[in-house]
Amino acid sequence: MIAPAALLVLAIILPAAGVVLALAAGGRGAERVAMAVIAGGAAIALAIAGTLWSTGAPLSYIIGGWAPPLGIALRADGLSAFMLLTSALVIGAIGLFARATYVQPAGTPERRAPLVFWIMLMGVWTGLNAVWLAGDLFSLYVALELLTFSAVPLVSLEGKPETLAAALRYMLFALIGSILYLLGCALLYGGYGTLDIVLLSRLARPEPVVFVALALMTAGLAAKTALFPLHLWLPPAHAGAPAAASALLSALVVKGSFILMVRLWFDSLPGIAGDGAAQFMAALGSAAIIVGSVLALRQERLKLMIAYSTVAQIGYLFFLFPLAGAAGDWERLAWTGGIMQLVAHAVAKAAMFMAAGLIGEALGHDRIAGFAGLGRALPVVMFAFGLAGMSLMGLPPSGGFVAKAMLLTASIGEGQWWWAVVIMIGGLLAAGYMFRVLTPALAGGAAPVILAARISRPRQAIVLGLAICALLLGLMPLRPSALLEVGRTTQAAEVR
Amino acid sequence: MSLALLADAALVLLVLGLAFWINAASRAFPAVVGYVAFGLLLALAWLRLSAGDVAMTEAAVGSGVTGAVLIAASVRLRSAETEAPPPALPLRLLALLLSGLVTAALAGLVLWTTGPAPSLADQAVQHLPGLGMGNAVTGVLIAYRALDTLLEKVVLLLALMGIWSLAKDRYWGGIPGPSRIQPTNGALILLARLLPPIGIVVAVYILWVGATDPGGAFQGGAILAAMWLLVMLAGLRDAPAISRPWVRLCVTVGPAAFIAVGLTGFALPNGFLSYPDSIAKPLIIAVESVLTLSIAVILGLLVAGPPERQP
Amino acid sequence: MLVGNIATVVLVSLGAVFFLAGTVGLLRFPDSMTRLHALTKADNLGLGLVVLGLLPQVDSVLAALKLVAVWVLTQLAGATVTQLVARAVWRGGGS
Amino acid sequence: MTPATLYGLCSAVLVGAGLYGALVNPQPLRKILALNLLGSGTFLLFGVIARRGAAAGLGGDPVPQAMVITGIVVAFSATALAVALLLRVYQETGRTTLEQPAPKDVV
Repeated sequence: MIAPAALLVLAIILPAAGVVLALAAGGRGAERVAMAVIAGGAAIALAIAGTLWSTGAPLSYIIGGWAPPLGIALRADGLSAFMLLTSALVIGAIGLFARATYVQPAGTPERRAPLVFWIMLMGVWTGLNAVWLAGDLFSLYVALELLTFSAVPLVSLEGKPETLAAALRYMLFALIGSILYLLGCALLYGGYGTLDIVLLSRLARPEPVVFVALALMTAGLAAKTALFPLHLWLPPAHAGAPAAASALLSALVVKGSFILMVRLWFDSLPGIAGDGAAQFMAALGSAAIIVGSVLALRQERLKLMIAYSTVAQIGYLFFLFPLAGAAGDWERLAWTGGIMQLVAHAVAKAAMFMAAGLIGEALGHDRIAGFAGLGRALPVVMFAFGLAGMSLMGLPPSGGFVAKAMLLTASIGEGQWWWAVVIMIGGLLAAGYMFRVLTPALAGGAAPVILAARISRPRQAIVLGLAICALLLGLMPLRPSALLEVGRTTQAAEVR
Repeated sequence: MSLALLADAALVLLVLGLAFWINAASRAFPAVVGYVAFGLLLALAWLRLSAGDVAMTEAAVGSGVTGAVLIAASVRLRSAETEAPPPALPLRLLALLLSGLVTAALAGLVLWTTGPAPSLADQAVQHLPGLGMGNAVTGVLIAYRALDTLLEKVVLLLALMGIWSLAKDRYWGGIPGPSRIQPTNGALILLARLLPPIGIVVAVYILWVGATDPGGAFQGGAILAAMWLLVMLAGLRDAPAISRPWVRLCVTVGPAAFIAVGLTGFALPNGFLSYPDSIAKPLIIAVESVLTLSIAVILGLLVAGPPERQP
Repeated sequence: MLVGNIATVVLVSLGAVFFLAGTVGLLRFPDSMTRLHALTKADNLGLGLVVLGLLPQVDSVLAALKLVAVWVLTQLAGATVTQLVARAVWRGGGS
Repeated sequence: MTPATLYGLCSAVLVGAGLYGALVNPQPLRKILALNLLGSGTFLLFGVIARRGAAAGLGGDPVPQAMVITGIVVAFSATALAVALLLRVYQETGRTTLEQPAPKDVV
């Protein structure tokens, strides 16, 4: 029997060991290792979340017995549990979906794309789990780099000139972002002699060194999260990657740097940034919603439309900063709403990109203008696409509805009605770009659609399953989640 | 102003002058050469800051191996280098304003916060005897913050995989780098035969001495990588095909050993990545030796680039 | 002691002069080959003199051996890099 | 003024120079160089902080020094990957600059 806290280590080390093993094994071994890691990783995520749920207390693990500030602690609170479960679900679905694409036939020389894909999938997972669990800002820097180094090759996996250029642009943005983040780490260490999140939260006072550090780190992380106006790298990168990789990047990778921002603002330097700064972040988020949605409306290609929709949906997350800052009831509702938006978008967007991938495979193109009658030719895929779209629009019953309703209620409850206006406009715009795809597809064209390739049923089922998950998230009650609250108030008292 | 401070000031001026020149040089190749010199000067600055371990890493990795990658790239891109127009003036001014603000804020903080900074040096030194170590930096890397070091090894593997992923499909499993038609260069071949044995001795020494003095797995690995690259440059050995089993084994054995030793820690009271008191030092040296081998091969292959030829 | 100190001052200063000459050559000579020539010749000699000058100051044989090893290794490394640079210049026709 | 302060100012200027070069220079290779300057400035700031934390007979706090070693390695890996990408872009397009990709080309 493994001690529950040891699971935190395994959550990071299992996919890390997967990377090493898959590279050592090569060829067909890589996929087998990845499948084992997916199964094990899901079990670990469930076990951690179950422990938190049943005990109602956060978990922590001190690596090597070296307590912070000298050593590093891993910590799992309610937010970590939510993110562990989300990444396990989405990565599991992506892994199963990608088995048809990244095949290494028996007895043939090792192929490039499958080996790279499976290794990078586990690399992304290592980075994500490290972001969810690491309790130290420098370890989080290494975790961010794990994400970058495994995300960039996924963008250029197909080796086409445009995607190579998109990958290089992404890399440069991400590098500036991580160095700015590291600069903030240096300042904080210089000020307080520790980078442990809990210790910092006790020591940090509102003084110049903290302000500069927080500003630099937030700017760097915003570049990695593609917050408007630093979003330029995202659409070509996410639209150019192969479908399974796009799903991974849009659903999870950009969320890593966002959660790190949340950890900084709420856990490690709570109450340092004033309301003005929080309003500014949400204003940038609002601009992202409007600009991203309008640009999504104008795209000719499906995958680019979905990528711009990611820019918009990321914007909603930034309402967390002004709405969830304090400790009241509305704030707790906003906290659940913001994190639910993140989870719902992750699940829905992964389903949507995979659906787009199947559409592209079936038609041989992804021009929205050529979608007439697609609903009859690919009913399951279009149904899944529509279900995922409901979540993006915020229609009930869907995860997106629950999240947006909570954010909307909280913003009115806190007297910040202007964010409610943006949320509603964003929903309308999302409906606009979704129906631009769905209307011709469901209406049917003059001639029946000729499919270039057949799509296997299991792959359609995976996409539909994930889209249904996005819908099921809508069954969540419209009140603060108890699991998500675990560790929010007690975390400061827990470190040894 | 003391003489030592004057020397520091001169070093700082040289470093900054080179930095500006690297930004301003009209062509890439001289800028890259300037960057190598910059890295070496920076290593001196690290010595002045009493950070011998960092100085060695900066000279070997920050300046040396990075320089090798950048020089090779600038040579390959030289013929195609075009004059791209810089961004419009308002954008340049905005960038100037932004970077000026950051510099001013950092400079202000450096000047305003005087006196000793909070430090973990006491704690770090206090626990070293239990590890059988004398070098606190090695202690931090291999024990106190071993998780970072372990994840950094995974970053290295992912970077290598990322570079390999840029191969064209038909060259997958092939040999890195463009084919070299070697003009026989007697002097270089002689040196490539003469230096590696010495380099290997030095690398082992640096690895070994890292337990007590500046040095360690990374610095030793970088020297080994440099020796290997020299042999490849002289044309004595071609780069290995990346499908070779020994290549896969060498790059993964270090990280795998590190993870395995970390996991055996679960059997000890202090858990993951802890070392048993009695054999801490030999165990750490053993892990570091295997890591040195992996680091050397990974660094060499990172410089060699993606496969561009069939095996 | 005094003789040792005088020897150190004289030899290290002489070494510094060679370094200076090499650097002037690097900056003033017309092409890469002559620059390499100036740099390596002057620096090898300069470093040799500096090491020679420092020998009276060390207090153990091991430290003295390390100093000499520094000089020998720099010779070898310098020669290697010079070969590589010269080859790059020869092939690339660079400046 | 102490040496640590002097090198602290040096790191501040390096960060500014690197950031400016990374933002303004149109050539990716030069951007990568500038990012390395930015990284060096950041590492140097860690070094200055370590120096100010000298205690227990050490010349500097070993924890930030160890972080710099990890950082230098990561920075090198990033440089190598970015350069490899750039070389591949050049192989495919014959260009050494990153023009804004025309979105319609992306499938």
